[in-house]
Amino acid sequence: MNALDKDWFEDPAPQSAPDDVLYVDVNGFEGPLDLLLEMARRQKVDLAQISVLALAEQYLGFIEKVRQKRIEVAADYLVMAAWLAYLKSRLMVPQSVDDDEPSGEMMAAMLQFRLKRLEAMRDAARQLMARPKLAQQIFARGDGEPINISRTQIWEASLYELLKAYGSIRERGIVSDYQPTRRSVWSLAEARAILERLVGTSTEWVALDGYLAEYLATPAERATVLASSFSATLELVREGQLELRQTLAFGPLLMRRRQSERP
Amino acid sequence: MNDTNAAPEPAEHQDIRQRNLRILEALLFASETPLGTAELRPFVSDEADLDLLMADLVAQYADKGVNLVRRGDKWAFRTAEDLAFLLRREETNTRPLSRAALETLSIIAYHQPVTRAEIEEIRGVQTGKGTLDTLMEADWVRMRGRRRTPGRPVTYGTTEGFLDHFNLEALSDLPGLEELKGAGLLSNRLPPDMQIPLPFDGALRDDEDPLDEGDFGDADEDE
Amino acid sequence: MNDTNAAPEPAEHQDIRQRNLRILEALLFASETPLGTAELRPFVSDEADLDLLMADLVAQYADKGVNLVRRGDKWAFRTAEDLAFLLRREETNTRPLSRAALETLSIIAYHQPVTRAEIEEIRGVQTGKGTLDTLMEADWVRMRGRRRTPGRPVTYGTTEGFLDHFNLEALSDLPGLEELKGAGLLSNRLPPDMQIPLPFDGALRDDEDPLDEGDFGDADEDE
Repeated sequence: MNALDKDWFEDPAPQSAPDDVLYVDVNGFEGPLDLLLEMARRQKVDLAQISVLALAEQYLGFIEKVRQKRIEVAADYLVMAAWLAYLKSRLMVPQSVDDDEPSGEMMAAMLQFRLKRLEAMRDAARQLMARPKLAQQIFARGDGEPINISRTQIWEASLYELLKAYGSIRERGIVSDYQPTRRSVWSLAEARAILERLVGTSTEWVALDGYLAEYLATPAERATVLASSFSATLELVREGQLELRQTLAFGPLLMRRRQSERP
Repeated sequence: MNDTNAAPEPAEHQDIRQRNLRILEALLFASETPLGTAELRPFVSDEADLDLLMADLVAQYADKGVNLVRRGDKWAFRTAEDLAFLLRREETNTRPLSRAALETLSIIAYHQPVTRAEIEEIRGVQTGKGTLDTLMEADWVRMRGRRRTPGRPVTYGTTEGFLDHFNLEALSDLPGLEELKGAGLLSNRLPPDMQIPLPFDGALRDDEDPLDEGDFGDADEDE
Repeated sequence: MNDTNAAPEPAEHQDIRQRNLRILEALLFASETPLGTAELRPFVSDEADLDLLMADLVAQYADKGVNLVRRGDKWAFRTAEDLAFLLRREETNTRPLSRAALETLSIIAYHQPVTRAEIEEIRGVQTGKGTLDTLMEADWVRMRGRRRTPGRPVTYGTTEGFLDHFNLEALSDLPGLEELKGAGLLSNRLPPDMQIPLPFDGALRDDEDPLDEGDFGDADEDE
């Protein structure tokens, strides 16, 4: 944490460390987008000029190595890998006319946008922290004159403190020494959470069942991953959150976030 | 002393003087205690006459709502004496609510109507006499009635003052389980059967009797 | 309009005005936290134009070592920004914010009102327990309301404490805001088809509900 904080305030000069550092440092990244941003920076060009295809390949190669070395990475990294594999296929295969899935170029632009936005927010945070701050460079009256005399005791408590107190009491009673069990079956809830992250707020069609299974599960788990994510998809459709379509038998299942009140 | 020669001098002087005055102002304003020559000296220019500068500042603030006053051989900003009434309303002796009181209040809010024994069971510790008193004095908690069980314990609930203070339109505005989790106030590793009750502040429930006549005033002796 | 008749009027006016200014000065000087109309209004004369008085005070203090600054809808005296280098204090016992918390804070500041899911979408990673918690505890972030979309997620925004801490008069002072807006980076989507929203800390928006009813319904469903 300290190393990160320190890093935060320094100019994020591209580190010229060898690629191997990345493999060791997975845990130092704040998620897949952070990792992608770092990889993009290593292309040493403006974010608007990066080659998204090269970036996708680099990321997929990275995930591949990580998996070969049997290093555990969080599911988020694999979700991103699935998406990038899909993006890569869209970029490389020419698009047929009646295909209304998002074009590879659209998806690449979206990724570029997200990278730029994340970088911009980091930059904003840096600028914010560089401002003169209260009680550090700017000061309030040091010896404020309290209002006194009359006798009413006023108790201070905020809703936040109240809720926090309640949360801590309710947690106090819970025995906390349980061992998380290793799962070999995907629960519906898990599948659902991952699907929701995968589809995100995008309203474009995404076809993913294949990539999902490939990137999120060991071969032994594929059946349960497919079954669970399919059921979760149906559940989300039933709730009106997703739209689902399949153009031919055994063809890819396409889904997207349901578009509300849009023509 | 030639006027034409001296002209540029005072202008520069004036700048330095102005700067010294601003620095003194800021230091005295931000300081938690009155400051004397020893503390102020290092911040103004070497050749500055501190006494003169202070006299100037004192004069500048003489007619303002805030005056620069001497305290022994130190200075401090103080509200002008004729405006002291502004600071003499009620003793906003604001004190943060103790942890025990916060916990008790939150349990009453979520679990009402609730008895003292039930509060103690949830908190896992006894509730001191002063805690409920404090909450009732703050007009956040009231005695609602008596539970129709052996011993007829008093039931507690929240007041309108509670809603008002915490800026809630109704008790149903209190966040539920998922919201508490979402805000990081509850961990995600809770037992699946964990429930958060629906608070009730309506009229008396089926299992509640009205308070007895003698209840008012001896809140703590009922148990 | 006769000058000789009008003469006593302005003089009296001037006295009242002077008194109002002194009262505002005293109240704002005495307080360590910013004060708003609600706190100030009761102490000035009924017909006084508070905004005009405040503008006058701001101007009076513009060149001093202590300035009167705006913090959202409130005002406070603060040491002048250009004296920061003199007054700089070491950051004692303030724990530096984690990188995740900093990022989350800037996203909330620039994208507010924003839901947790939107924060996670921008960061590309889930928000750990404790991150929002820390920011709310520092009194920089608050729950604003609920977005009127399925699931009615809580929307987050910044507080007045945030403005005060980072020395901002209003959200429009956020560094780089215009460039970010111009680059379309305050939007949730690719820019061309979208009008670009600006951070907003006013009352609830059209697509926001107050923090309220339905909370318990949601929670029960999830249990």
